[in-house]
Amino acid sequence: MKEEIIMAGFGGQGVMSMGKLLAYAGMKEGDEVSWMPSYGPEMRGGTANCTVIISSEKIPSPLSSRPDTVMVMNLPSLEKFAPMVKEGGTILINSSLIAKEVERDDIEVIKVPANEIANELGNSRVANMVMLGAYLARKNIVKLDTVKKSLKDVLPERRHDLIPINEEALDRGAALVK
Amino acid sequence: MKEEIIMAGFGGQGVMSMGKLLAYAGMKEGDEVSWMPSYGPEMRGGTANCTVIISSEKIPSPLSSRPDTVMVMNLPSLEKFAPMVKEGGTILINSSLIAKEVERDDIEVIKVPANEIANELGNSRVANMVMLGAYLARKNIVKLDTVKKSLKDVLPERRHDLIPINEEALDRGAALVK
Amino acid sequence: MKLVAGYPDSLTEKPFHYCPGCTHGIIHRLVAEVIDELGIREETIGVAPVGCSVLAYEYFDVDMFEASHGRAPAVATGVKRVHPDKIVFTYQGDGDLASIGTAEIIHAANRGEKITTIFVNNAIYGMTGGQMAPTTLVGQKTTTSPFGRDTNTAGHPIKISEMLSVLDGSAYIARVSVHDPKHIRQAKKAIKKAFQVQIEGKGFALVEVLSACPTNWGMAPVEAVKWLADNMVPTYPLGEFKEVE
Amino acid sequence: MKLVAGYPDSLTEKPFHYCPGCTHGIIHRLVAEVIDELGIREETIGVAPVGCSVLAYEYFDVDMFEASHGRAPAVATGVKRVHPDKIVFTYQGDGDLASIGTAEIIHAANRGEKITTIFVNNAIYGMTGGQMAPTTLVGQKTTTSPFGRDTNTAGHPIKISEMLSVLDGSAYIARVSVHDPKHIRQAKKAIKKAFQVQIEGKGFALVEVLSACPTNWGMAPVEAVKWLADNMVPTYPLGEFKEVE
Amino acid sequence: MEQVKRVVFDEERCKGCELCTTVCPKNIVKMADRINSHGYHPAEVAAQEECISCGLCAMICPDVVIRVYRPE
Amino acid sequence: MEQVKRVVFDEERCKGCELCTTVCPKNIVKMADRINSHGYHPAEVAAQEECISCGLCAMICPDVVIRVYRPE
Amino acid sequence: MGEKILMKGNEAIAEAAIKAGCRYFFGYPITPQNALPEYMSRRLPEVGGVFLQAESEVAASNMVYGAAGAGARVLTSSSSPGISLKMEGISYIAGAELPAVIVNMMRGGPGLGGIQPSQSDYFQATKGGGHGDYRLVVLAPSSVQEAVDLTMEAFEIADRYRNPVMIVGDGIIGQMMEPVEFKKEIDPADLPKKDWATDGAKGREKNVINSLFLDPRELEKHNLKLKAKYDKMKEKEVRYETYKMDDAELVIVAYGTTARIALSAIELAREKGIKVGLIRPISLFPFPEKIIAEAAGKVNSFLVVEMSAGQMVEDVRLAVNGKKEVYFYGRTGGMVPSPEEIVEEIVKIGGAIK
Amino acid sequence: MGEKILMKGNEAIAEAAIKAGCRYFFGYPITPQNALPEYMSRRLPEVGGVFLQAESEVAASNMVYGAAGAGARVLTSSSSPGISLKMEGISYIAGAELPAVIVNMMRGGPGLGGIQPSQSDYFQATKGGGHGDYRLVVLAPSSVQEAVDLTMEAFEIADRYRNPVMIVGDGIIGQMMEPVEFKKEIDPADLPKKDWATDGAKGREKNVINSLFLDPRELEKHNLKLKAKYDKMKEKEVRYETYKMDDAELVIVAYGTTARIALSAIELAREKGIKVGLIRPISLFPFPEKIIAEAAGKVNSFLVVEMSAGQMVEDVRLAVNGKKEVYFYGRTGGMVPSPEEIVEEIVKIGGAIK
Ligand SMILES: Cc1ncc(C[n+]2csc(CCOP(=O)(O)OP(=O)(O)O)c2C)c(N)n1
Ligand SMILES: Cc1ncc(C[n+]2csc(CCOP(=O)(O)OP(=O)(O)O)c2C)c(N)n1
Ligand code: SF4
Ligand code: SF4
Ligand code: SF4
Ligand code: SF4
Repeated sequence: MKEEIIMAGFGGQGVMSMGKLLAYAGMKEGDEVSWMPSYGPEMRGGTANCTVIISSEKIPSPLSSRPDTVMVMNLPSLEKFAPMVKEGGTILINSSLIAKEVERDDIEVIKVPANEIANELGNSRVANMVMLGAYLARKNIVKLDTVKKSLKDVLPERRHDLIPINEEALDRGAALVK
Repeated sequence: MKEEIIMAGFGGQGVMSMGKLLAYAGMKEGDEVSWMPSYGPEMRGGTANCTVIISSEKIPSPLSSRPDTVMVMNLPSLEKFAPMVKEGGTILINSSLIAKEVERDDIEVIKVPANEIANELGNSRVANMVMLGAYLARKNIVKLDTVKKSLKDVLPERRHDLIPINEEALDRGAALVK
Repeated sequence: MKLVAGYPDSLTEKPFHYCPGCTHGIIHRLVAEVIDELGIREETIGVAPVGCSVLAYEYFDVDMFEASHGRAPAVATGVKRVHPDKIVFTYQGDGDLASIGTAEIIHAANRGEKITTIFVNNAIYGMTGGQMAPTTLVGQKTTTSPFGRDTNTAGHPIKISEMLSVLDGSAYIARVSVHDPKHIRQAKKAIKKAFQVQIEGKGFALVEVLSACPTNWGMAPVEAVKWLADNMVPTYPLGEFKEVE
Repeated sequence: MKLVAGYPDSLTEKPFHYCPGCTHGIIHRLVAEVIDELGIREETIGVAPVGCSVLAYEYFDVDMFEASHGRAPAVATGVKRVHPDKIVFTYQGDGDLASIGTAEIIHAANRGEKITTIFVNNAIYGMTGGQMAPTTLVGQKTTTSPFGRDTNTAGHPIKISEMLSVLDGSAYIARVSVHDPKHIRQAKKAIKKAFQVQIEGKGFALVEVLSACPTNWGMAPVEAVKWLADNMVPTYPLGEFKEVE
Repeated sequence: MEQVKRVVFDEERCKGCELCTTVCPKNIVKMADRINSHGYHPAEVAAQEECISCGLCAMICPDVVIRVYRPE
Repeated sequence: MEQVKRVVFDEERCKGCELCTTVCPKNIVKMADRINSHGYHPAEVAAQEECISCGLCAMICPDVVIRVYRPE
Repeated sequence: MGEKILMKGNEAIAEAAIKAGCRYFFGYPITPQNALPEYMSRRLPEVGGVFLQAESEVAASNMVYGAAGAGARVLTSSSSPGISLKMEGISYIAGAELPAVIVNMMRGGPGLGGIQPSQSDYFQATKGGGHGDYRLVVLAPSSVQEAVDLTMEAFEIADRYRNPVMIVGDGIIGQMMEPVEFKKEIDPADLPKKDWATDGAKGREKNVINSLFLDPRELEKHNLKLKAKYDKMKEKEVRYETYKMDDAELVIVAYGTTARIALSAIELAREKGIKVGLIRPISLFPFPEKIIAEAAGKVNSFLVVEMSAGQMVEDVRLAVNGKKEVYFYGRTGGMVPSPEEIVEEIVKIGGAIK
Repeated sequence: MGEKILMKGNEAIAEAAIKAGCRYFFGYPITPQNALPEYMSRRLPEVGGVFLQAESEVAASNMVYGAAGAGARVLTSSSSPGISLKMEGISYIAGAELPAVIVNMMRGGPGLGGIQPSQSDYFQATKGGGHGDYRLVVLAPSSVQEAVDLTMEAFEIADRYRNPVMIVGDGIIGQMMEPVEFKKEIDPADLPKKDWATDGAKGREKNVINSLFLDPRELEKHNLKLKAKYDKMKEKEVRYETYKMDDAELVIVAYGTTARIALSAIELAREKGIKVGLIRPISLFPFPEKIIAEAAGKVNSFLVVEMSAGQMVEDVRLAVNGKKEVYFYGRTGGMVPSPEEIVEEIVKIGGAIK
């Protein structure tokens, strides 16, 4: 098993921590994992993305030029990463913010109204977890449960009160594709 | 023709300028010349020496490990350089300050009471010129006359009043070995 | 209608890359306005630092250098010596000028190098993500003083303007702030003087401008300028420290 | 008979390589005497500069470093942070401290680094053969200011003690001279204080010692100390600039 | 037409820092609800007629967004 | 025997700088005619009995040549 | 210990240093290694150590000189322009034979350049960017775990030889997270005392830390001593890894990040039926020339892949010594080669081999 | 002009710079090159130029950056430790493509080392002691006259390529006197105007002197442009001299001072009947690899002689590429090899050849 995932969005949409959480959970399950952030110029603003690789064997390149899965939280990310998805791969789209359709028919497209659901839950910042939940349900790389259990290790102590809402968001996302 | 000469003495005995004068005169006569000073540590005191090479052809190394001629103005220099003189070469010794004999019989030894003569002339600082005069008379590398004519180019303007005494010193040295 | 506040000629059209509310932008505009008002755009050569204002060379519409970190005064010296009749300025942050570039600014000042320095003191390293600067306030938390600046191990905020004023070569030294319009107006006056001093060949001129870094201070811009007024100004007294006639 | 003036324990037996009449020798002896008197020979770590006193590590009979040119305060900082309970001093010339090492001395002082610096100001680069220093007097001829130091291109003699006194981290700053016994006695007092300040953990301490370089000034030693008294002392006022209680 | 306005915002340059809103003596500089292409809520002055052309908003704007005119 | 002297010169260290000769209140420190092995004329005090053990010569000597004693 | 933690390379190196008994860090901020000093600024005070942000890289390298000479295990880190500023200091540290560990998270150059990953400081690291004949042991991890292991080893090597050790990485190694395990932890109090260090000459002869030898005979003697040390390193400290060399017809030589990418390229190439292997130098100095020379007797050709305009390729060519063709593929300025590009190169060479 | 004058190398280089139209010197004192700045401090004011003693080598290199960017011909000089401090600045000068001439009168290292002649900064000069993929043109005169000629040429090359040029020598080249002739004199006013330089954007678009490219694609493009320039140098700027290569069985490769000594050794060896020739690289970068590769087809073996622990020998081995044995003889720390020692080495190799 080897899964290469790219997650992308605006800075602030939580793509980095979504990636860390996934990688952490993978590690917990005994897989080899790597998490690689894009690191911007010594300057402000713009988009952020990270690459997570989860594998049963040692990971060669921590970068991915043909990811199995891409999750995009905003439009610029869609445009940048949709063309890269491996044939037969999957793209998850934050349909709350992205109206545009994917112009490829060789990949699976999953639309996740992440912000809407997050807003329903009362905190727009958990849109990333909705997305991750959907991903976890679709691909059997890491167990949803392991991800939930990882929350307390990955979130800083002072954010632990947010664990329940994060769990809920993961579930809601998962429910979308189940 | 190629002549390698090392001149050595205490700092202040004028061995550097004696070498420059010789090299300059050589150049004036159309020879290839080089003048290479020892350059001390970034520190004070001690002895000084320079190597002059005069040749009808391009000069390979500007250093000399087997000089044709050595002129020593003080005892430490004798001890350092006497062993280096080429077989059949010449050593000129400032006998005013060096009592010690040279322990080699394969080289020519010329004793020059340089300081005594210089003092007779009324300026102990021209001992170097006495030495040089002796050398020029012994070896026909550069003409005494050219050296004399070079004095005005090598001495800074403000020292031009010393030209006559320098010339006299050169003559007295030359007279010694003629 | 008459234009009361416009877009200076000495700025290119390029939007600044600075964070929202970063007062580097104000200072850029002031410098550009002064260059406009003195009519020296085509005589001026600027030197950008390494720091958030590294891209200053894209914003000022004058001949520009991008210098290595901290060495802008040395670069400016090289330029000024070649073109003594041109106006040369450096624009530097506090990491750039007060830390790595300490020797260069002090010796440019001491030589009385006829250049103008705009010294943007925001008490932090902006570009690299909020590390402690030598100008960081006592107790201020940064990414490399996570427990707050401790004077016992890191010393006190360094007083550049005061220090440079001691040197014979400095002709004009002032400290200003840009936290409100009144102070911005004063800042502009000081910057203008600092260029005039150069034009008149009097010697080295520096204006230390207290500036906000909302991003690395972890504050909203409005909060940041308030913090500037409330905390930095008391630590760094404003005023003209030196003015040679 | 009682020994009134002897050979300090904290000096090795090695004769100094300094030129005849070079007052580096006096300053060495004073430092050694102070170390003896404070009984800290076995607690002291010294840092030699690059300059005529580069071989100071052969003369002081304490643990020593030979630092790179100008960086002795940084080296001393490294040492002191590892051994906060030891006494660390640097011995530096004016090229070393006031030129290439400007940033290092200023930041050591600003951090309040608990070290002692003996700053030997002889207004010239001795070791390299008499080039201009930032401390060279106005009009003074050196091998790189052959027409005399011109303030228009080379600025004025830099006032290190005055500048360092501005910084909050400096605890003791004094300027002394060694041109006659009276001043030598004062110099020793200041040096002693500068070590005591460190022992008491008060902060950074520096003593600027005006010193003669007969060789590169082109003077006989007796003439040189006179020149020191007549020319350097007026340019560089003696005294204690700062003393933190 | 534009020129009847006293305060003109180059909206695309605005980063929504709100500094201008704090200095207006007439308190008429407000943040708009809309978003510019960089994702910022731009500042605006609806009540142009209340503007006294003091220029303070422009003075403090870090992004040279604002032009201010005074009737001649 | 040595110890009857008040001023003792480590002659081989002396560089003949003459500084010591300028500070002696009794004016008894003089340069010797002889030369030490480094080529310097060393300083000396012949009139030991005139020495008042003030230590000034030692104080100014840059080469730690001089030891001064005072009778107890 | 023993437990796996997910950590960034920069932070993992910092923690590894602490686990190796390092309690002193002197550095100056620069992207992309800031997470390292920042981590140190939080952690060192917890373990009774000292974090000091120096006024510059020049000062930092001299603080390292001081702390190392004082007997401590000490770390500094920077990135390309900052490392250039440390060149004089590093030459002094090597000249005075002081143990210290220096991290260079290389970025694109020259000049201010950029901040993206690069390997264009290879020459500077391995041949001596500073003056004089000195060498650093240069270690190039290609995973976060290896960064941890090599950092801990670096301190041992530094002490063993009294020589600075440099760890080279790039923004990828520095910023990526991978699971790591800290296999041991050293209490600095347990480290053997360095009897040459300066800590006050109490009841012993004084110690001197120095690189000055005014007499050229002495300085030559010193240089010969250094050379003997470097020769010993060449004998004992060579580190490398090989992959699928048994049947390889073409061998890629790559280090650090690039070697990871090469592994992906090898997968792809082998899928295409091209037998490609990898030699991954882990120590860049001493360079694993023997294994390369041996390989030269077996494989058809070499492909050196670097994020530079071609630097390590010279060492590979020196090792191959004309026996086989050595090809080069490089990306510069922060561009990272993709596995696909490398395969394309391999295919091209394949054509050349036939 | 045309007249022969007896001059020290250091002063001759200074005068040559002035004759080449250089009016700006920024430097910091260090042995053994002090005569150069000292000469400049006297001469430059006479010709309306500027001599400025910088506060440090770091500052000096950045003043050079400023003056070069401002369009002037500018010189700086130093010796080994000082050159190390200039590494960041030199990388910037190369990165921003500025013409400038840098003199390194090498001394024994590492660290403070000593002040006697050395060639142990070869790697630093030719491979880039600073960060990033940049190259200097490196010229190594072996006589005072050649120092003059190469200095004048250095300014031309620097302007032609917008690239810094380094002249390397040592205390022997710097302090020895030989007769020199200045063959021409350039009035700076006659030099073509540099339209990229900063002198106030009067009636034109502004000029920017810069080495920052935040987008790695841009920075790679910049690096490729630089590489193309370096490749062109390799094609056009190779300089070397050969001596008695016609019948040589063994060839010495040596540069600068060492090449002069090698000439003496060749005399001695030929007296003994050993046919020895010399290849003397004059440009160390670009390195004269072709002539060496050609020689590898003819001679029996190579002997590289350097005042270092072995640096240029790597470039020679790369050029020879395994075709013949390359021997090395080096002295370090300021020791100068004697002709006799070299002959001894030759005799030893002679034994090896048979
Ligand atoms: C030699 C070198 N060291 C360090 C850096 C990294 N660096 C870039 S900007 C900067 C400091 C920026 O802070 P400051 O000067 O205060 O300016 P600001 O960003 O706050 O405006 C540093 C350390 C560098 N580019 N070069
Ligand atoms: C990096 C570096 N730059 C320059 C030098 C050369 N250098 C040696 S000592 C010295 C200056 C000495 O002057 P100062 O510090 O005033 O001490 P003094 O010799 O007068 O006691 C210089 C420039 C060096 N060794 N290293
Ligand atoms: S990081 Fe700070 S200084 Fe830099 S642009 Fe942002 S607010 Fe301004
Ligand atoms: S050169 Fe000057 S400072 Fe150096 S030892 Fe001689 S007199 Fe003293
Ligand atoms: S100050 Fe400028 S950037 Fe900030 S909100 Fe107002 S108009 Fe926008
Ligand atoms: S002061 Fe010292 S060195 Fe000088 S003459 Fe007197 S005894 Fe000799």
